[in-house]
Parts: sequence; structure tokens; C-alpha cells
Amino acid sequence: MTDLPTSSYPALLVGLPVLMATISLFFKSRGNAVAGLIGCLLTGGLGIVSFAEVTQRGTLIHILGGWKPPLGILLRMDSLAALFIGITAVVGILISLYAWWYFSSRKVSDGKFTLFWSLWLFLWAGLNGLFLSNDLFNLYVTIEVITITAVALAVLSGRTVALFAGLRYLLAAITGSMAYLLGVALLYGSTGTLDLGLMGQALEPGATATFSLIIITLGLMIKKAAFPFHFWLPPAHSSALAPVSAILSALVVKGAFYIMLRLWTEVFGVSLSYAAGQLIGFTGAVAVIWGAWQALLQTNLKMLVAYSSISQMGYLLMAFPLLILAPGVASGSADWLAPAWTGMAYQVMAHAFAKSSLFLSAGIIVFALGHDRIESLRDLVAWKPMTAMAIGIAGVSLIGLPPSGGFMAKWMLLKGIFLSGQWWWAPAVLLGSLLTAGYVFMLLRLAFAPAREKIAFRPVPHILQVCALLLALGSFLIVLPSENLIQFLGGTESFGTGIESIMEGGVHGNE
Amino acid sequence: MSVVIDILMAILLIYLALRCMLAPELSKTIFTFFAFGLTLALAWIRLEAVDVAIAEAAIASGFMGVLLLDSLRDFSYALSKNPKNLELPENFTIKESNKSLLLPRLALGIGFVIFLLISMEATWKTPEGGGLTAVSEELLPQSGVEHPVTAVLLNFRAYDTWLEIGVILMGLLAIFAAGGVKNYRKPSMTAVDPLLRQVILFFIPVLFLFGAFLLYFGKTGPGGAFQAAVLWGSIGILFHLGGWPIFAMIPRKLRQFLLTMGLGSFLILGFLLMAAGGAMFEYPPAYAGILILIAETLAAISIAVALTAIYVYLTK
Amino acid sequence: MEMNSLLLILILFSSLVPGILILLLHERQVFMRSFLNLLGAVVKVGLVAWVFAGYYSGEEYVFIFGLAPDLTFALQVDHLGLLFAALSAVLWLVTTIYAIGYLEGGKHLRRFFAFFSLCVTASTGIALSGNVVTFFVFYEFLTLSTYPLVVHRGDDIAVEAGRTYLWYTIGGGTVLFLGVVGLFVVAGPVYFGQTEIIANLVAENELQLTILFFIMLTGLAVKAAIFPFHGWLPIAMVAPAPVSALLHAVAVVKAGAFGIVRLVYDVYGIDTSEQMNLLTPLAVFAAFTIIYGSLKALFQDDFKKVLAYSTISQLSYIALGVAITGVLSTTGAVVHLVHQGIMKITMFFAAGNVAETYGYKKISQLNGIGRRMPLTMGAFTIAAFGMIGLPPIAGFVSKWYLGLGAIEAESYWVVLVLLASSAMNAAYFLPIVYRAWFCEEGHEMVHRRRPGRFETPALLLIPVVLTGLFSLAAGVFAASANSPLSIAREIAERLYLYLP
Amino acid sequence: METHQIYSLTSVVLFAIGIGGVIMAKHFLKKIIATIIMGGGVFLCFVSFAQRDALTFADPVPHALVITGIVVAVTSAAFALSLARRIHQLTGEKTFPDEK
Repeated sequence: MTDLPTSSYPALLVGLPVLMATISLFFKSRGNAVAGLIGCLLTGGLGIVSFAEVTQRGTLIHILGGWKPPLGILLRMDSLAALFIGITAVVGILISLYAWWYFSSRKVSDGKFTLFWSLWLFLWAGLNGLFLSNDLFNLYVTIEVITITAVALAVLSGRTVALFAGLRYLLAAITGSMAYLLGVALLYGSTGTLDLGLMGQALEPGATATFSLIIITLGLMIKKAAFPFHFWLPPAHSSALAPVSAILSALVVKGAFYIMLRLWTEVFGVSLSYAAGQLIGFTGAVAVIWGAWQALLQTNLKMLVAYSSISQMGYLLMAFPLLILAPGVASGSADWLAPAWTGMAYQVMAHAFAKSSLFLSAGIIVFALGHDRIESLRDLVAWKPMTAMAIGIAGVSLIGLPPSGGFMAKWMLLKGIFLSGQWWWAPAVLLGSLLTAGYVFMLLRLAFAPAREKIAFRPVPHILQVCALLLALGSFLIVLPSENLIQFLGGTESFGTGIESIMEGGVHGNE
Repeated sequence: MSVVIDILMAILLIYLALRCMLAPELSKTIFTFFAFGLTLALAWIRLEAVDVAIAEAAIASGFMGVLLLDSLRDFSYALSKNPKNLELPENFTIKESNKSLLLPRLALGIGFVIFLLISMEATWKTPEGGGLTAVSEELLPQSGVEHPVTAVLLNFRAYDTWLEIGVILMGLLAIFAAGGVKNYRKPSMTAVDPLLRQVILFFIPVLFLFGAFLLYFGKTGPGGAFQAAVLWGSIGILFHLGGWPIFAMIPRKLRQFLLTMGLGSFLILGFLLMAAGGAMFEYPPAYAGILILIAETLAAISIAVALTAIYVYLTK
Repeated sequence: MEMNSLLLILILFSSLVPGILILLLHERQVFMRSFLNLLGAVVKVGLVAWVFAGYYSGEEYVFIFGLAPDLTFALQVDHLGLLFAALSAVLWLVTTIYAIGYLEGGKHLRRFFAFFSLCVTASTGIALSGNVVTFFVFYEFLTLSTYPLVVHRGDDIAVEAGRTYLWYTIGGGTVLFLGVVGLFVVAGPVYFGQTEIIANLVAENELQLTILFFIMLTGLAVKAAIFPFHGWLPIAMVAPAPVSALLHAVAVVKAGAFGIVRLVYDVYGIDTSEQMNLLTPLAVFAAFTIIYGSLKALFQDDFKKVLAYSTISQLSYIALGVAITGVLSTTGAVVHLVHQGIMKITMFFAAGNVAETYGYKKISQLNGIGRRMPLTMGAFTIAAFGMIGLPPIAGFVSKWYLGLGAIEAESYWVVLVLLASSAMNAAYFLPIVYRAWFCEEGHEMVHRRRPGRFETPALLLIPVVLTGLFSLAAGVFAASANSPLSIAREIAERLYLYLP
Repeated sequence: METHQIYSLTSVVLFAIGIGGVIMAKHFLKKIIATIIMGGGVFLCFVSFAQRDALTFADPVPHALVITGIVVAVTSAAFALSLARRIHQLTGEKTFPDEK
């Protein structure tokens, strides 16, 4: 694997945001925000450029310190990593622009909000580092970077609710990381390496591998708020400031999911079984339905959107049972792997765009009204048509109506489900869609309904609405290049394990 | 014989951990935690991990212990008499726990035991992966330092270490975000026991020298940036305990510089090395030793300042 | 891109682009808005006419855009699609004129006209779509773009109606989605007209294909308002008259009916469907809906509700015609797709005119209205007679063919259903006609709105007269070339060309 | 039974105690301490393998990882502590409202 083309992009993707975050620390209020925004734009631009580079040159690597694995750490930017980095870049830029106007028009940028920019940049560095990492321990460090900065951002609003939610979030996340790290310790003990690829080759099936799989999966499920470990997410995401909620729900929860995906496909091949996939898929299905149901019951917009995250993240887990082949299935014959894989990628993208747009829209409403009770959305179409439209468009993508990214995701997922013969997942997908339609149209219904009283609201900068709308549109625009994207996702050179083998043969369950 | 010691130590560790969790009073929990930390440090030594032992004793037990002790004092205040600002989220329904808790507890207990058994089986059966000892031994001469742990930390896996220095800075920012920054008041020269101040004044140069020693000899033996940083950081903490608010006395710009110096210099070094045509953190072998020492020193100063700052802002 | 592919895209864009532009306009730019709308509508009619002419002179129109390796967005022109596209385009033009007059001075018109245009885009897209996936995309797009129109009035009743509407249509869409994906997995990408794909699979996958057929049929039946999925249609009548007219006479309900026609004729194929016994349940449900809708219509007093139940009943004629095998019944079904649209839109326009001019929404208030509004009620009368099935109006033609088809297929019970339904049609339409022309005005009539020179504003009058004349013409000139009937006949003959 | 086996078995016990503490303990400080104990267990596991794999010296990689890990864990814990103290300062609460 070390003979792949090397490049400085991976190192820069982590280094640049850290540098800009450090620089922005030296400035007070306005200068801090300027430096922060410039940093965000640069980091985002770099993310997009490096994505383009990967589409041209294939997988890029960076051997840190010149020390090859197993001793050293290797950064690897393959198609999957590039995809995640690309999404983070696009969504991140728009959220940063939103944050710029959000904070500057709140006239409060002198206080703690200055911390937003450095923390967000550090978080961004952590995310990039996580997507690039090819080393189990380094993944731990990056995910801790993400946890600390994410919780810090979540409590920035300083409200008591946010503090409670933040502490709960932090404790859950630390527990999750420690569980993950215990698994890493055992894996290191059994294989003598931390490199994902090498470990995948060296790992022998047995009690240790199975236990590591379980404990790591559990730990990561806590961090990604999978059912039944979702308890911390709704309060934490809903009590944060608008741009922060968007970052947390669109990007941060994807981090733990990404690790899980990497490990399941690249390391744990030997200890996975058909049943394990079914179990994960089941928790995903429950999350889809339960999260959407809870969302329907909410009275606050941000809580609704947060529960919707739990539901939408469940779809990602539902792709896992399709990736693990039953013992008798030959590698070549599994034609559902590609749809399941691309469906998962599309769900990640569509959810990142749609959910960040929804949270930013919710932020606009809070900004204008001072609260986010769903009842107050009445007549939104008349007084904030652009925001109503953003909510509508993003909602449509969440439901999975054509021609949105969410539709692509569900289409691919359902296709994979039927091709694999695991038809029992289909009702969950559809029921989730229906319930999602339920809460999305609950919002839209109110948006069209007449106001009970005259609404007094603060004027909102136009540009905030534009950012939210652009993100919502993004969840549709990703469909246009889908042919190229799908080809890209399956086509880059990889290391024999992992994505390529997924597209070709899937992970073979033992048992 | 040594097996007996190890078994006794293991039992002691488990006992202390349990005691720590089950102690009815918070103060007992914290003191037991101290004991636990020190025992763990001894266990590290039994496992030939002197570096870890120093780090554990200094950071996990020492630094954390100081923070916990101060928090204990804070939590013992009668503040709870007048709860204010209790703004509960709407879904935080406080459940009445009238119904029997026996069943859930039983289930939890059984789950706990099962988890314990499975995890013990898994550990027991861990295959011998062989570790990376041989590789590190082979590559150690090229690393520019002689102590393998330092080589791993600052050369082989310098990237992790760099991120970790970042984590400390982020932790400090996070503590600001949690609400510390506005409430920071300069400690007044309150009545501190003169004897204490004398003791502190005596300890400060000792700590400084010992830290410098650890830093420098981290090259060849146990010790290194983190251990030195904690010792230097404790100088800052001691100053504050003695009523000298040195952290507040440093000008803001300098403080910022000191705090970011470790992370920044490491990063710039990495970028420069990249610009020179290598990978990030790829030291030219001839200069590896000196570059590592410089980076390490700057990092140690930064961490020391950051730890002091964490203490200052956290304890207020 | 080739000219011919471009034309298809342009047909869609002729309403999509005005829709988006109108959204960007200011609420007060009335002239610009109307201009864009009319321009789009005229251009669309022109383009469809162009394609129509081209298609008949042997040109091929196909547009294909690959979304994913095997997921393609495809537009293509065939007889059936063209017929539906022409219907949508012409009626859109008429309805746009009507809507400009009807809603003049109302609120949120920007939104209304924007979504109105988007909705027509969806309906044209349904007509032109070349495969199942594309059809589904536009089908869902139609749901979304009609929602704001249904709740346009914005009061609680409208919003509540919107909710019901959505639960039905989204539910139906989800079920259809399941079927479409399932079909895709079993049969791969199915283009309309490639009936051999399914035919070849029947031997192996009969059970799956049967299940999928009924799943998709259920999804389509929601929009086609076939019992028991008809509940949304009467409730959605809270929408303004032009919406009820275009959407609930043409766009939405016809999308469902058109989908059923496509499913049976162009996906499964008539002989495969027959062979698998898929059509009998459809026929039974359709027949039941015809009777049920007529019965319900008998007991309504609200003018638009009568029309709504009548729509439910009339739509199932199409489904019934599809369910009976034979050239004649197929002709009847396809031609009814057009005829029912023209006649029903006339009636909705008339109802809208009465409501807008005098504020009357109940049938019991219509005494003597014919003398006040002779042109409007004249058009209505023509349409009503057509619905009942009196010659020489459009409705007669379709019923005649349906009846002949039923006799040909020896399904005599269908003839009975048709007769019973016609009798009931007469029973609920004739009283209206009678009241309008022969009853004395019970009380002083007060204008809600100044009608101007005519009985009602010209913009409201012209469309209703036009569509009334269309209904008459479609019947009178049914035998001429290029009439809806002759096209329908051609479609039917092609379908049965290869059959034994 | 060898040294590293004793400690690696101990390590999972410590981890389990820590997990139990995080779930069962109510007071914020106890929960935070539980996370550190949990971490102690994990690190012990790492180091016991280092000792097992010793040649002329013990495996340095786990040692380095553990030092990094300790610092990260302590930083997280300090942050948790500051949140807990802030909550206490604002509301007087020492536990989560639904865990009283």
C-alpha cells in the first residue's frame, strides 16, 4: 500500500485548520472572526481541491515522518475519505458563512462566541484527520479532538440546558471512546499493529477478535447515538447555537459512523457473522422508526430536527447487514453490494446537507422569534418564504422523494435489500419514510396555516436564509453527478481489503 | 514470589476502584482515587513502564487530584440551598422511582457479570501479536534519540503527539467555553500561611530543575516532555496556591504565545519539513536529535502553561 | 444534444422556468407574472404541437440522462404520452387564463402561479416519461407541487385538507416506490413499451410480479381515486376553482389513471396481464367505484362536491376500460382520459364562475342562474349532457366504445354498470340543469364581483366557453383524423397488433 | 500465571468497574472519576501487552500510546469537571435531574 502516490494534501488538510485556529486565537472579537472565517474558507477550499485531486489521481497517501506502518502512521485519502472530506468542506463552508453573519448580527461577538471560530477549526481538523486516518490509535486521538471541541461548541450558548446536555454528551462520548480504546488495546495485543490494513490481514478469528468487535462497535454506537444509545443526542443538538447544531448533526455524528464503517469493512472481516450484521441492521431499523416517531411528538423545532437525526442515522446502519455475506454466498454473485454501498454514501451526503439546512433554518426562526416552538411556524411561508422553502426542500430530501439525494439513498438501499433477498428491511425503510413525511409536513402544514396573532419578529439578515437554502438545494444537486460519484466510490485503487473488496466481494461472515 | 506481589497489587487495585465507586461520601471517593492512582503507578513500574508511571503519578493522579480536591470543596459549598436558573429541558421528566428497582438492578448486575466474564475470556485468550518491539529496536538508531518511548512519541508517532498537544489547548478552550472565562478573577494575596509560602518557594526551583532533568534525559531514559511539563505546570499551580497569581501577571499576548507555542512550532516544523520535500515530521536523521529536543522543550513549556491555565480557570 | 431531445427538455422547461422565475418576482409584479405564465403556456402548446407534427411524420423523440449506472432519466414520445401531453398543455393554457381572472387581487399569487407552473411541468413530465423510474419521479414531484395549491387559501380548513391530501398521496407514493424498486430489482430498468421484459419473466417470477403489480396498482389507485383510496378528492375541493379544475380534472387524478394505463399496457403488457389474471380485481374495484361515486354524488348539495364525486366515478371508467381486454374498450378508456378531462374542466370552470360572480356554492341556490349566465351554464349543460352520455357530445363517444368493448369481451355486467352509472349521472346532473334554466329565481341575486360587459369577467368566460366547445367538438368530429378518438383507436390497434 | 496476564485480567475488571460507575453513580464527580478508572483499566491492558512483548526493552509503542491516552483522558475529564462545576454554580445541582 505504501507504493500509492504520496501527496501533501492529507497532511495539509489537518495542519491548515489547526494553524488557522491557532492564529485566530491571537485576535480579539472581530479579528478573531475574520481569521476564523478565512481559515474556514481556506480549509474548505483545500478540502474541495483535494477531493478533485483524488478523482484525478486515485488514492493519495502521506507517510507521516517517513515511517511506514506498522511503526509509523499513514494518512490515506481514498475515495471514501475524499467523499467525506468533500462533504465536510462544502457543508462546512456554508455553515461558516452562516455563522459569520449569525454572530456578527447578534452583536454578541465579544463574549464567548469568539471561541466558536477556533473550536470549529479544531473540530474541522479533527474531522479531516479522522477521515484520513489509517491507524486505530490515531483514530482515537482524532475522535477525542472531535468530542472535546464538539461538546465545547455545544455548551457555547451557556444555557443551563446546554450545560446539562453537554455534560451528558461528554460523559457518553468518553465512555464510548474508552470502550473503543479497550478494543484497540486487545487488537494491538493480538496483532502487533495498529494499521488498519495490516491488522485486517493479521487478525485471527477468536474470542479476542469477537470481543473487540463487540466493544468497539458498542463504543462507536454510543458516539454516533445509535439506538439504544441515542439518549444524549436530542438535548445536546437542540440546545446548541444554530450553526453548532448544524455542525454537530451534519458532520460530527458521521465521524463515529465512519470509523465503524472502516473497521467493519477493513479489519473485522474474520469475526463478522451474518447474525452480527442482522443485529446492527435491526438497531438501525428501530432507530429509523423510533426516531421519526419521537420527532412527530415534539413541540420544539430543534428537538424535532434532532430526533430526525437519530432516525436518519439509522438508515446508515441498515446498510450493514447487506454488506456481510451469508456463508454460502459466493463473492462475485452478490450484486447488491454496490447498491447498498452507494446508498449508504448517498444517505451520508443527503443527510449532511438536509440536516444542516434544517438546523440553520431553525436558527433563523429562533433568531427572529426568540424561541422555536413548532406552533410558531404558522404563516412562515408568508413572512419568511425562503426559510420555508429551505425547510421544505430539505424535508423532501429527508423523506426521500425524488429527485433528491435522499431518494437516491433510499432507492439504492431498497434495491440492495431486494437484491439480497433480505426483504424484511423494506417495511422499515418505507415506514421511516412515511413517518418522516409526517413530521416534515407537520412543519409545512403550519407554515402554510394562518397566524393566530400578529407575529413580531426581529429582522433576519437575508444571507442567513440564502445559506440555509443553498444547503437544502445541495441535497438535490448531489444527484446530478451521481453516475460519476458512484463510479468514483467504487473505482479508486485501494488496498485489497476495504472498499474495493466491498464492491467486489463483500465481507464474508464466518459461521 | 513476584507473582504473589502482582496478585496482591491486582487485588488492591480492584478493591480501591470498587471502594472509590461505592464510597458513600464524596471525600472518601476522592481520597481513595488518590490511592488508586498511586497504586496504578506502582503497577506501571511492575510492568517496566517507568515513563507511564511518572505520567500517571503526575497527571492522572497529581494534577487531576488537585482539580478534584478543589472541586470537592466547591461542591461542598452550601450553594445548593438556593438553586437558581434551574431551567430544565422539557423532556427531562423526573421519573418517580417508587416502583421496585430490584429487577432492573438484577438485570444490570447479571449483565455486568457476563460482560466481565466475556471480557476476561477475551483478554486471557489474546493471541501473541508480538508487538512492535522488534521494529522499534531496529529503527531506534535512526530516530535521533536513544530512549525508545521518546522515539515513538516524538519521532515515529509524532503526529499523535502533536494532536495531543493540540488536545490540551482545546481542553483549555473548552473550559473557557464551559463558562470559565468571564468569571476569572485575579486571586488576591489573601492570607496564605507564611510557612506554606516558604515551602512553596523551596519547592519551585527543585521542581524546575527536576523537570529540566526529565526533559533532557528523556532522550536517553524515562522522562520527556509530558512529565517535565507537568512538573513545570505544578510550579504555576504552586505559585497560585501561594497567592502569587503569576498566570495573570503574564501579559495577554505573551500568554497566548506561550499557550500556542508548542502546537504551533511543531506544526510549522512539520510544514517546513514538508516544504523541504519530505513528509510531515520527517526529520533529517542528522538533525533529528536537536530538532526533537527543541520541539520537546517548546511543547513542554506550552503544556506547563496550559496546565496552569486549566487549573487557574477551572478552580477560580 | 440533438434537436429532438432538446425539444422534450424544452417542453418541460417551458413551464419549469416560468415557475422558478415567478418565484423570484415580486408579489406586485402582476403583469410580468401573467406574461411569463401565458408565454410559457403558449410556448408549451406550440412545442407540443411541433412534436405532435414531427412524431406523425416519423421523427423519434428520446432523451436519456444516466443518473446511476442502471438508473436513467428518460423522456420519450409515443402516442399515449403525446395525447396526455397535448391535453395538459392545452388545458394549462386555458386554465392559466382562467386563473389570472379568477384570482385577480388575491394574496400570495406569486406562490400560486409558481407552483401552478411546476405542477404542469410534473404533469407533462408524467406524459413524456419513458420509463418507470422517470414516471415515478414526476409522479412524486406532482404531489409536492400541488400541495401548496391545495392549501392556498391558508385557512384551517384548507390546511387540514392539505394534510389529508398528503397522507393519501405520500402514502400512495411510498407504496408505489416499493413497487417500482421491486420491479427494478426483478426486471431491471423497464422502458415503457418493452412489455417483452415482463413477459419473459413471468414463468419464473409469477408470484413476485403479481405482488408487485398490485403494489404499484395500489400506489396509482390513490391518485386515480379508486375506492377505497378516493377519500382525499372531495376534501381537496377546498382549493380555488382553477386548481380544482386543472388538478382534479386533469393533472393529479389523470396522473393516476394514466399510470394505470401505462402499467397495464406498456409495462406488463395486455396479454401478460390477462394471462396472470391481474385485471379482474381491477375491473371489480373500478366498477364498484363508478357506482359508489355516482351514489355519493346524488346526495351532495355542494356544487363542487358533486363534481368531485362525479370525478371519482368517471375516472374509474378509464380503469374499467383498461381492465377489459379488447380494441374497443381500450379505445374507450384512452379516449375517456381526454374527454373526461375536457368535460370536467368545463364544469369546474362553470362552478367557479357561479361562485365567483354570485357567491353561490350550493346547488339549491342555482335556481334561474342560467338566465343570468347563459354562456357559462350553456357550456355546463353541454358538459353535463356529455357526462350522462348523450350524443353527439364527447362523453357519448367514450361510453359507447366502453360499452361495445364490454359486449365484445362478453362482460355483460359491465354494460349494466355503465347503464346504471349513466342513469345516476342523469339523476344528479339533470336537476342542476333544470334548476338553472327552468326554475324561477327565488331571491334577488347580488353580484359579488362586477362582471363588466358580459355575464362575468371575460377572463373567466372565455375559458369555459372554449372548453365547452371542445367537449362538443370532440364528440362531433370524433370520426375525423387526429381527433382524440382516432388517436386512441390507433393506440388500441397498435397494442393488439401482435396479439392472436 | 504470568505478570502480564494478571494485569490484563485486572485491566478489564477495572474497566468494568468504571463503566458500572459511569452508569450507576449519580454525583457528577463520581461519574468523572469513573471515566478515569475506566481509562486506567484500558491503559493497563495496553501496558500489560507491552510487557509481554518485551525483548531487550518492553514494547515502547503501547507506552507512548498510554502517555498520550492519559493526557487526552485527563483533559477530557478536566473539561467534564468544569462543566459539572459550572452547572453546580448555576443551579446547585450535583446530579442529572432524571437520575436523582
